[in-house]
Amino acid sequence: MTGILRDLWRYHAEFRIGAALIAVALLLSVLASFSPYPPQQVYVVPPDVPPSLTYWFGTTSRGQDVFWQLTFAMRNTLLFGCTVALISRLLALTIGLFSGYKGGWIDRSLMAVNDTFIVIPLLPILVLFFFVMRDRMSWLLLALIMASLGWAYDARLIRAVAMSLKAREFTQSSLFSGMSTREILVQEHLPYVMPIVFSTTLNNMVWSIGLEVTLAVLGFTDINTPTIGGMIYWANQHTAMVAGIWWWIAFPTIAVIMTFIGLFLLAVSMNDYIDPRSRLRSFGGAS
Amino acid sequence: MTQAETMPGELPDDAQPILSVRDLQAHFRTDRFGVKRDVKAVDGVSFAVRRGEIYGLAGESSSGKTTLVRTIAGAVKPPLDVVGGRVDFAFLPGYGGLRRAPAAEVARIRWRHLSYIMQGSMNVLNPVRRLRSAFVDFAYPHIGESRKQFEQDVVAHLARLKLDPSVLAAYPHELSGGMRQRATIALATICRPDVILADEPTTALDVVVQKEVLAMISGIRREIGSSVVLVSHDLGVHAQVTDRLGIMYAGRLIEEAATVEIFRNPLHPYTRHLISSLPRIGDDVPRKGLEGAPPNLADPPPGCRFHPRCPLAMEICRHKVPATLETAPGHRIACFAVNRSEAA
Amino acid sequence: MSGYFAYVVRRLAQFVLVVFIGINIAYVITHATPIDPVEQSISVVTSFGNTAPDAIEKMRTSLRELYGLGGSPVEQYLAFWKRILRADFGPSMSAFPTPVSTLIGRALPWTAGLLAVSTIVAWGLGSLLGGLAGYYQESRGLKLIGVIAIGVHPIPYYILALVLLIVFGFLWPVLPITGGAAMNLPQAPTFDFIVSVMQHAVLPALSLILIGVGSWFLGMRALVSHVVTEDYVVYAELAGVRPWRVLSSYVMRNALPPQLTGLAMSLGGIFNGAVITEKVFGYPGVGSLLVDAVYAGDYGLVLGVTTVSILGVSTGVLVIDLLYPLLDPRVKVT
Amino acid sequence: MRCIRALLLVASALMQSFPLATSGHAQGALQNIPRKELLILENPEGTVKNAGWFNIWAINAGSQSNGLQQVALDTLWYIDPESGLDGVWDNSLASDKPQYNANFTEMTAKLRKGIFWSDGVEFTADDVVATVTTQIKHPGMRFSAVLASNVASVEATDPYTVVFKLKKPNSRFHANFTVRWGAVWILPKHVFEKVDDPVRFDFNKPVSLGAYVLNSYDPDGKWYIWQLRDDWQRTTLARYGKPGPKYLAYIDPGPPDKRVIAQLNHELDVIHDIAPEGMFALAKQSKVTRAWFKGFPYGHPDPTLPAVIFNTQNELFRNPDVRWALALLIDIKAVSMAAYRGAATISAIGVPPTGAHPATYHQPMEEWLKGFELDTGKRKIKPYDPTIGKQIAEMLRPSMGEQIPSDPAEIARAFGMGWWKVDPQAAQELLEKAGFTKRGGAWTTPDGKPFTVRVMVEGDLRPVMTRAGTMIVQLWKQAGIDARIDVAQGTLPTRRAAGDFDTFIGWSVETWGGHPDLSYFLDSWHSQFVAEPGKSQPLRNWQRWSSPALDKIIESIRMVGFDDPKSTELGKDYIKLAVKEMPTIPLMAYNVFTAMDQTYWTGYPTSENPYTNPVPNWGNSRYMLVKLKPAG
Repeated sequence: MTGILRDLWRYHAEFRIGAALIAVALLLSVLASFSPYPPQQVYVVPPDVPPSLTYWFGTTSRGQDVFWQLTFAMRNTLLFGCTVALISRLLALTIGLFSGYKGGWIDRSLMAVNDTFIVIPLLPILVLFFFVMRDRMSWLLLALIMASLGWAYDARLIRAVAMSLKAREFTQSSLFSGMSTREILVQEHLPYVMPIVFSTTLNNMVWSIGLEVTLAVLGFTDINTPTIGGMIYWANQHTAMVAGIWWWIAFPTIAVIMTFIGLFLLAVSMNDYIDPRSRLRSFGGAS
Repeated sequence: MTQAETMPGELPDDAQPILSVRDLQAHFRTDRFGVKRDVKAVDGVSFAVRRGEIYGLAGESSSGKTTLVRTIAGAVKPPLDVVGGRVDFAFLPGYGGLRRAPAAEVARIRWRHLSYIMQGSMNVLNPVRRLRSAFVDFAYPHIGESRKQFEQDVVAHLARLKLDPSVLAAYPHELSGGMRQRATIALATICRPDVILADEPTTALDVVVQKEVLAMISGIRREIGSSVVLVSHDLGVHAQVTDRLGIMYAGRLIEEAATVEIFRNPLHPYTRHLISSLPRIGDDVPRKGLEGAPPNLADPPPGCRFHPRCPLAMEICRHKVPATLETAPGHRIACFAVNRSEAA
Repeated sequence: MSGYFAYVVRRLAQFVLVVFIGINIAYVITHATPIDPVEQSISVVTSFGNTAPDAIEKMRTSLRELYGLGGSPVEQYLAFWKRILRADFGPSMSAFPTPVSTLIGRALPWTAGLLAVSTIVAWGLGSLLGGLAGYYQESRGLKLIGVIAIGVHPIPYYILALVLLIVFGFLWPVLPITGGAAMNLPQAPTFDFIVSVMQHAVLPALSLILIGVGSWFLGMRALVSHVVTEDYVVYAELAGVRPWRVLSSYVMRNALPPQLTGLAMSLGGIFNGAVITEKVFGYPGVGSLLVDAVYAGDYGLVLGVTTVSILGVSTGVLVIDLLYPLLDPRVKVT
Repeated sequence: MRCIRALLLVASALMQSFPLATSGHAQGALQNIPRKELLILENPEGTVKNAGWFNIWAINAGSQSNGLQQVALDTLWYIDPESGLDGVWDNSLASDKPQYNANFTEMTAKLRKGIFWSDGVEFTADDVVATVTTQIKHPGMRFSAVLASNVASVEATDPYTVVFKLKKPNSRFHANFTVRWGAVWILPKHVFEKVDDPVRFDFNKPVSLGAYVLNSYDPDGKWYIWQLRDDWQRTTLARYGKPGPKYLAYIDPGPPDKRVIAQLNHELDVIHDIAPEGMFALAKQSKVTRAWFKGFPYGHPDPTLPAVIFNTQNELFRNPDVRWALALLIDIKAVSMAAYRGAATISAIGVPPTGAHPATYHQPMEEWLKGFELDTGKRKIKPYDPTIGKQIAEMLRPSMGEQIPSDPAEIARAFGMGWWKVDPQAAQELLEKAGFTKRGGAWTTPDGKPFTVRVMVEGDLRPVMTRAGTMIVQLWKQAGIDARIDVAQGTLPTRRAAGDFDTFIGWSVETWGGHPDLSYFLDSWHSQFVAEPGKSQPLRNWQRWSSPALDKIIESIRMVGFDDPKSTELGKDYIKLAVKEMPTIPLMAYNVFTAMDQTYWTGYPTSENPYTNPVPNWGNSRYMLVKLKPAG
C-alpha cells in the first residue's frame, strides 16, 4: 500500500496536487485542537481586521479569528461529510446489493422505497426535523438524518451492478457450493462494487456539505457549532459581503473548494491506478 | 541482425505481392509510476501476401499475431508504437504503412481496399444501433451510389453469404455468436476489398459454426478474389483454409511455408512441437508437453527466443538471433539447428 | 414490443406506488410540524391590548373550524385523500381562504421554467462538452474547461450565486438582480414581458447552469473515456467511419443512457435548488412558497407543494425510465 | 477541432440572442412611470404569497405592509412614535379626541366631514358602525375578538357621530382605533354590505380611504404600485398638504445584501431594516444615504423594548433573585456590541428609551435608580451604573471618531443612560440565596440538577436579537451556567404563546412612543390574562408574570383618563415594581436601520426633524409622504 502511494506520489501529478490539498485541509482541521480561542466565544479579538500577520485570515465582525474559526469549521464539516458518506454508503451497499441479488418482489419493493426517497423533496423534511428537534439538532443528528435520506441514488447504481454480477458464472458456482446470500454478497460481489462506492463517496460529500451550507444559510442548523455553512451564516447575518469583510466568506469558500478539488483529484488518480483501461490510455509514448 | 534475410518479394515465381511486410517492429511502450516497459510484441517480422491467397498466421496466444495484424491494419494507438519497418500495399504504394500515409489516402483505401475483422465479434458492433447502420457507416461512403442501390447491394451481398436480410434490423445482442461473426464478415467484405485481415474469426464458436465461417471466408476469396490474412491459434483452422502459413513465436516469424508443407514437413522445433501436439484419431500416446512458458516480451531471452524451451538448443542459440533463411523453395525458417551453415 | 408494453405497465404501477408512498410520508411528516397554524395566524393579529383570553379562545375555535382542522386524525386523512383524488389541496391556512392550488399554480410556472430549463441545459451542455473532452483528450481548450469544471462544481451554490450577484448586479450592473420580470409590466405574452423575463432569468439560470455543467461534464468525460476504449469504437475508427459520426453515434450514444439515468435521479434535487435560488435572486416560485408555508405551519400548503414536487419528479423519472429501453436496446424490459 | 470551434460559435450566438441589458437602468426601471415621481420602499414582509388579497379584515390572508395600511386605509386617530407633524396626537377620520362618559363605559367619536372613498362614496359614521358589527358577526375576522370582548353596541347617532357602548369600563378603548403600528382600520360599508362572506372576500381592487389608490401589483407578490388619488384633497392627509411622490412602489428587494446593493444603485429609496454592518457600509459608500441619526448609531429606535423574557411559570425563574442574578451577569456593553456594534440605545427600565419616554420616565427616575438597593442575602448593593451609556460612547470613540457625540444629552439620546453593573459576586450571592450551589465551576439548581438555561431566539428573521442572545448565552456560560441558544426560526410565535421556552429575546413592552401612556402593553400584563401552564397565552405578557401589586396599578390606570398626568405616575410605579421583580431583563430599544436614499427625494424624518417614524411598515409613516420633496 505504501508502495502504491509512493509510486502515485512520484509519478502522478494529479495525485500530488490532490494529496497536498487534502493534507492542507486535514492540517487545518487538526490545528483546531490547538486553537487559542474556544470556538463558540465571540469578541475574543478585535472585529473586522483584514488579513494581516497577526490575524492571517483576518477577523470576523463577531470578533473571532477567521483562521481559527476555519480550523473548527473544516474539522466539523469534514467529519460531517465523512459521517454522512460512511453511513449512507453502508445503507446503499446493503440495500443495493441485496435488492440486485435477490431480485423479484424484494427488489421491486425495495426499489419502490428507494424511488420514493429519490422523489421526496428533502428540504421541507429537513426543516421540519429542525423544528421538531430544536436545540437537540446537533450536526451529528443532522448527519444521521441526511445519511438516511441520501443513500437512494447510489443504491440504484449498486443494484444495477449487482444485477449484472448475479448473471455471471462465479455467482452461480458460489451458489452451488453452498454459500449463503450474505457470504456471496460480501465475499464475491462486494469487491466488484467497491470502485463505485469510492467514486460515489465524493459526490455524496459534495452533496451533503452543499446541503449543509444551504440549510445553514437558511438558518436551519445548529448555529453555534462552527461549520463552513455556519461561518457563512454568521457572515450573512453581518452582511459581510457588502460590508467589505470579504475574508469572512472567501477563506471558508476557498477551503471548501480546495478540499473538494483535492478529493476529486485523489479519486481520479486512484481510479487511474485501479482501472487498467485508463492505465493503458495514459501510457506514454508518442505515436 | 536481419540484413542477411531473404526477402519474400524476391521469390522468382511470385507476382507482385498485394501486401508485403518488412522487418516490422511494434512495441508496447509504457512509462508509468516509474516503471518503463518496452514490450517487443512484434520484433522484426517480414512476409508477403500474394493476390488471392489466404495467408495464415499461427502461434500461441501473446506470440504477437494480433499485434502484427493490428499494426498492418493501422490500428496503432499508444501504448502500441511502430518502432521500425514497412508495410506496403499494392494499392497504397510508396508510404510504407498506413500510419505514414496522408489521412485522405487512408480514408480512401479503408474498407474499399483493406478491411479488418477484429477479434471478438461480441464487442466490435455498436450495441445500441441496428446492424443496418453499421453497414451504412462503414461502407456507404465508399460506394458512390444511391442509398437505395446501396441497400440492394447489401441485401445481395448478405444473400451471397447465405445470411438472411433480417439481420440488418437486429441489434448485435439479438444475434447468436455465429450469426454475429458472419454478419461482421459480411460487413468487412461488402466493399470487395483487396485485403481482408481476419483476427481469430472462429474463436469462441462451436465447431459447426466454425466450419460455416471458414467456408464463408474461402467463398469470399473465391468470389471476390480478395487476399486474406487469417490469424488463428488453431492449426486445425489453418489446415482447412490457408494456402500458406506463418508460425510466430514471441514476436517473431520463425517459419513460413505452404500450409501443406508445414504440416507435412515442419522444420523448426517449435513448429514440430505444434504439429505433433495436434490430436489424431487412434493415437493414444500421451502428448509430450513443452517445458517452460513463452518468454516475457518485456525482457526476452537473448539470442533465439525459443532456446530456453528448445530441445535442440545449442550454445550459439543463447546469444545470436537466427536469420530467416529459405531452406527449400517457399519454405523459410529461422533456426540454427536447421540452418546449420549459418550456425557454423 | 409486447415485452415493452408489459414493462410500461409494470413501470406505471411502480410509479403509482412511489407516488402513493411519497405522499403518505409527506403527509405524516408535515402533520408532525410543531407549528400551529392557528396560533401563527393569531400572532399576526398584533398590536391590540385588552384582548380577553375568552375572545382569543373564540377566535381560535372559529379559525380551527375555518381551516378545516376538526375531526379525528383518521377522518382528516381520509378527507385528504378524497380531496387529492379530485386534485384539490384545500384552502391555504396562511393565506386563507385562497386555495392551495391557486397559490401553487401561480408559482409553479416560474420554478418549472427556470429550474427545468436550466437543469436540462446544464445537462445537455455538460454532457456535450464532457463527451467532446473525453473523446478529444488532447484538446487544450477542453482540458481547460475540465480544469474549470473541477474548480467550479464543488463551490457551494449559495456562494457562487452571491458572487454572480455582486459582479453583475453591483460591480458591473448590467443585469437585474431581483424578481422574475420588471416591475409594472403586466404578465401577458407581450414582447416586453418576454424580454424582461429572459433578462431576469439570466443570472439565476447562469448560476444553476454553471454549477450543474461541471458535474455533468466530469461524469460524461469519465464515461466517454471508457467508451472510447471499447472495441466497437476502435473498430469504427479503423473502418474509417467519419469522426463526427464516431463521436455522435458510437461514443456519445453509448455514454448517454447512464447519463440520462443521472438526470432522472437529479430531478429530485430541483426543489431543494428552488429554495435557495429564489432566496438569493428573489425569483418567484414554489421554493419561497414552501419555506413560507413551513414557517406558518401551513401544512396544507407544504403538503400541496410537496405533492406537486413528488408528482413532477416521479413523472420525470418515469418518462426517462420509459425512454431508457428505447435508447439502450440491451436493457431487458422483462 | 473544427467541431469545437463550431460549438463555440453556436454558444456565442446563443449568448447574443439573449437580450442582455446594456445599461444599469434595466435593473429597476419602471415602465411608464418617471423615476422622479416615484418613491420606492421596501415591504418588509418580503414576497407576498397571496398577492391579490387586499381584505385586511380577514386574518392573515394577504399583505399589510405593501402600502395597504400606510396609504390606502385610515382610521379615527393616530399617535406618532416621535413628535408628529402637529403634535403627537392626530385626529384623522375623527374630528376630535374621543369622549368618554364618567365611568368609561361609553365612548363617542366625532367624525370629519368631506372625506371620500376612492370610488366617490362619502365616508360616514355608517362605515365605522359596519367595521364593528361586521367583524363581531364573523369571528374569523381580524379584529373580531377584540371588538366582541369590548363593545356591547355601536350606533351612528348622526352621519358624523358614533357612540360605542362598552361591556365594561375601559378608559383606553379608543386605543383600538388609534394607529401605532396599525389599528382597527375602517372598512367601506358600501362594498362589504354586498359581500356574502367577508372572510372569503379578496377586496381586489381595494377601495381606498387614504391618499393613494392601487395602480398595479405583481401577481407573484414582489411589488405593489400605488398612485396618488386625483381627489387626494378629499382624504385626511390633505390637511398637511399635497403628498410629494405621485407613485409609490412597495417592493421585495430580497435579503440584506441586495437591499444595500439596490440602494447603492439608487433603486430602493427606503430600506426598512438591515444589519448594522450593512448600515455602516451604506453610510460609508453612499453620500446620499441618510438614516435617523446623521452619524453613529444611525438606526431609529422603535418604541419597543427587546428584553430577556423569562418564563416566570418555570420553577427556576419564579424567584426574582434568580432573575436578578442572571441580569447582573449580563455585560450590556458586550451585548450592545454584539447585537448592534454599539449602535444601540440601552434601557435599564421597562420602558423603551425612545420618543417621549426619556423625558417622562428615564430622566426623572435616574435618582431613584441610583439609590436603588438590592438585598443579595449577605449584603445590600446598589446595582445601577448611570455611566454605561457614556462608557459605550467612549468605547466607540476611538474607531468611530467624530461620529460619536460628546454632549452628554446627545449621548444619552443616542446610546441611553445607565444600566446594571456586571457583578458576578452579587449574582453568586443571589443564586446561593435562592438555594443554587456552585460545584466545580458549574451551577446546580436547588434540586441538584445542572442549571440549564435555554435562550430562544428567532434566528434569521431577527438577526440582531439572535446576536444579542448568542452574547448573553456566552456571558452566562462564563459564569458557570449551562446556557444554550435555541434557534426557533418560524416556530417562535407558537412556542412563545405556548410558554414553551426558558427565556427568549423578544419584547413584551411596546408603547406609543410619542405618548407617555403605557396601557398599550401594560393592560395586557394583568394577571386576569395569564394563561395556565401549557395553555396559550394571549398577546404581550409572554413572561406569564402575575403580580397582585401590578394588577392594582393596572386597575388604577383603567380608571384614569388617557392624558391624565396620574397615569404617568402610575407608570413610574410599574417601572419601580418591574425593577424590583425583574420579570424581564430590559436591554435596549429595537433600533431599526432604516436607510433613506436622497437621490430622488429629500425631507425624510430624522433625529433633527423627528416628525414621524421612517420605517415603511408603520401606519404612521404616511406623514412622511407629505414632507417629501423631489431632490435637486
